[in-house]
Amino acid sequence: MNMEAFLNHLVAKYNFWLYIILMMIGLYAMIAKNNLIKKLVGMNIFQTAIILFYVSIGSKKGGTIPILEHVSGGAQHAIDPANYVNPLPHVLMLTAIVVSVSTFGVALALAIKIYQRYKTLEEDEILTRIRES
Amino acid sequence: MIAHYPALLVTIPLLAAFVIYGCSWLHKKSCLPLALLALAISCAVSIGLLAQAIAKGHISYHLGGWQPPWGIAYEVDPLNALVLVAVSTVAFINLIATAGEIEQVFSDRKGAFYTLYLLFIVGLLGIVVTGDLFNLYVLLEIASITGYSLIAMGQADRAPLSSLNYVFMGTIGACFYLLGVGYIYIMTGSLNMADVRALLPSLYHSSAILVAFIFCLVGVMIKMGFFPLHTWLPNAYTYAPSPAISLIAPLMTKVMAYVMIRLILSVFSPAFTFASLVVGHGIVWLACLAILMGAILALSQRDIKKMLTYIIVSEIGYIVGGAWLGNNTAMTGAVLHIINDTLMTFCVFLAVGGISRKLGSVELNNFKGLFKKMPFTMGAFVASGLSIIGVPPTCGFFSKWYLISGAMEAGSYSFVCVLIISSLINVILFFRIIETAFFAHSDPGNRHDYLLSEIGEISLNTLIPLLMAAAGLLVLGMYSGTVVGRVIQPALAGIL
Amino acid sequence: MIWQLDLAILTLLIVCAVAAISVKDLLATAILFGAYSFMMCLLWSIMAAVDVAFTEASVGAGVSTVFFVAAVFRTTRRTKD
Amino acid sequence: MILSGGLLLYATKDFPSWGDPTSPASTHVSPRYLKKSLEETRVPNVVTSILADYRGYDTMFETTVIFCAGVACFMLLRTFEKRETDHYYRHVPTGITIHIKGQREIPIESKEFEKIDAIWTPYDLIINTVSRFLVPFIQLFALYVIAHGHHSPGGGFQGGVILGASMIVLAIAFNLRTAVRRLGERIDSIMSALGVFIYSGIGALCVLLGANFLDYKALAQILPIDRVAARSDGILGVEIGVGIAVMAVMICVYNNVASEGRYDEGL
Repeated sequence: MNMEAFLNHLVAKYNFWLYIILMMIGLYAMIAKNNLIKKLVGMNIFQTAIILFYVSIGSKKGGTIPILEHVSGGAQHAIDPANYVNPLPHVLMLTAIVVSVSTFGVALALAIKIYQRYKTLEEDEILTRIRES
Repeated sequence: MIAHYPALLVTIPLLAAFVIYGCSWLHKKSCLPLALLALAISCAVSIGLLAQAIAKGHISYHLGGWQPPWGIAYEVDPLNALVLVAVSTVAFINLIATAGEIEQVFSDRKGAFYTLYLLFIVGLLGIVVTGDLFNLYVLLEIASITGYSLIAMGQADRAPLSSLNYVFMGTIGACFYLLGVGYIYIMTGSLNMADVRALLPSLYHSSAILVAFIFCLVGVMIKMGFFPLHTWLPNAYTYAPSPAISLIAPLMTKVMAYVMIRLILSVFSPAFTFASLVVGHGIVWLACLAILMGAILALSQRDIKKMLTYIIVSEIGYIVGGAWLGNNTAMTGAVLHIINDTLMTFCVFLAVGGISRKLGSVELNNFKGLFKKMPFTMGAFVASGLSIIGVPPTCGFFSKWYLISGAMEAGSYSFVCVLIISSLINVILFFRIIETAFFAHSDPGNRHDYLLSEIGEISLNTLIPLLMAAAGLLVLGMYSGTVVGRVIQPALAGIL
Repeated sequence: MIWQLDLAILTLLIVCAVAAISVKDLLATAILFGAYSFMMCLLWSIMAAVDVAFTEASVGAGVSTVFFVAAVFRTTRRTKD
Repeated sequence: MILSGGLLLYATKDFPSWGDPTSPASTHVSPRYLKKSLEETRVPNVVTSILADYRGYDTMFETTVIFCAGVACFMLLRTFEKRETDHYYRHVPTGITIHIKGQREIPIESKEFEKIDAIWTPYDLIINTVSRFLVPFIQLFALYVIAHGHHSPGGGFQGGVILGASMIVLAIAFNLRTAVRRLGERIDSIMSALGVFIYSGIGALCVLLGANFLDYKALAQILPIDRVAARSDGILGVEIGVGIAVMAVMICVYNNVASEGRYDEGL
């Protein structure tokens, strides 16, 4: 692949590339970080990266927001779908955002419960305490 | 009403869950009867659906009245109707058996417990019955979130941490699945399983579809606890409260295994999965490894609950291996094993739950002389143990039989060997316990053994469901020919 | 859409993400995470996903940050990494 | 991790390029929504019509997920024991803080004394006044977002979050007890269940009226409107349900997280 083709490839899909970077940041935080809250943040970044990916699927060059122009009274005129961005991924992602905030809430509740018991949020400290007891 | 069965199956427990949560703030006593009623109805509906599915072959229900690629559809075929019956029956029996413990242990938050219990079932039933890839993700999250919180209510020391680890792993799994669905969507533009299946053949060469398949598969495998990705499972299941774990342990992993089979059969066709994909053999090898490692790790545990969780890991290996051998017999074995394993895991966890409630802990040493004290509970435990080993009259034998003959057919002798070895290890595992419980004499000087002399059989409303489940193992074993002939074979006939 | 703006937001997004997971104070993580969500919200409104952006603004940048701060208040700000 | 990143990069090479209007994702299923939404549901905001009607079943479970989170937070954190700590009161006219040790309390909470969370809690007239002034407007805006979801971005979910946020503002600016006094725990929990119940209840009502689950056009039999308007009204009904549920759950999660489940003092 020559340089120009590569650059074209890069520019044409830069959103897809960036979501991969974000996702890897999130995944790295989930795997490598020791603090439970940090892991949680990584999890959220991971989820939003996927949401970004879906929204990127939906976007169209020259497309406007998916709210149809209409006149009251019901006079219909033809609607060209190419003028509006794809609404379906947006709907899916509303659901995904809700799911991610729910998971976040439950995970925070769990983190508080862990803190009440061990007085720390560092995973290695908790594990040593478990081993000691 | 019969036409609405697929919707009623899921929505009756759903509506009941909301009513129960409302009731828990107004009139606490009505929670349990409502939950039992809802599960009984949903159990009856699932049996009705199975009958319909056998008669008609395939039922499709359009939610909101919209045609499938645009709206969401529920697809019922004999295969998933069978899984539905297993899920709803286990949920119903488990609630009867553990209601006493729930009322006692969670007395100040039992309404919330029943609500989460029912929503967990809603999630699982929906996962099995849905015909839409994204709907599956949402339902998966319902089942997971309720599962996390039910598990976290267990042992105060360890349960929250193991549950939080489960949250992390579970979320990665669900996100991978979602990502896979996104890749399918970007390539085909559809989310409906049947529609995707129709659109895919022209895209089989595409790397995006390959990656989509891998991500969906990895996501589902994390959720089901397949061997290298099982790390969350043992701790989460060991420290969970026993009424929740006899529900979650049998159902969650098996339903996810069913999702994998469904992805293979009705989204990516077997032709793509087994022919154009080279990973098939690799996954069978991984399954062998899963079975062996599960068995070996189980052998090294002293805590019975933890041992059982590793047995689950090993059983998942059976199902995955069977599904990936890629022939009709092995697939039959895998599906049959989902049903059988649901029942036997349920039975064994219920027995252990009952014992741990009486004894306080389930270390192997504490089982000394237990046969004399709780003959019926231990009887049920032995029955499920024999079934996990695969002794002929019990159902475990038949699914292993199909798996072994399928492996022979596929020429995968290593899988055959591994199955036999793991059965032998299971023999050691269970006979070790049975021996301790039957022959070892308790020492009256020991404080624990003194406690043991005080206890008796577990209460009747736990014992009767337990014995029913144990009898179910035998009945299912005897009728497994019927199940295979009337339900599984017709469903697989056109596909594999 | 304006690609310069798009690129600037994407850069800030990655900066916020990296900063959120690397600062050694959980309260700062909470705020940076809020900023990250807000950048995400801007990006989506550029991509014409207004409903998603609205939801992210109210949920991601709003309520989840509040939950986060509340949880940090109830636990600890200290972190080793 | 690197493996999965590599796989993802490998897969992007087969993707249709970004923003391509002829990609399968934009040509297979979604054009029908754009073309038929107005005609079939009379909702110009296509996202709302898909969310609450075409894929309404997903949204019902989405609301259920939120409800699960609320119940889970209650289940995990709520404790009914009282905290064994000291109490602080402030004498409002003078600003003097009184520290009472042990479990004793000031017998009658008179207008002059105000219970506060900790010794450092400042009394800030500006914040209190401004937030008290702002809350009704936030709530009004939230109701607008819920009701106007058919025509503009927004809907039950966003509106519900904003409604919840208005109560959270109250809890932060004053204290948790003030907010809980306005909306008690019992009412809040019942509302969270009620909201989701409205959604699935409308779906079940459609079954009782002989249509499929969530097929709002069946509502035309009991409402004096035609089938298309019934769809539009059905969407409004479920949006209201979603709004109530989401508001109640947000407040429930905040209260539990901020007070560690004790409901005595917050952020």
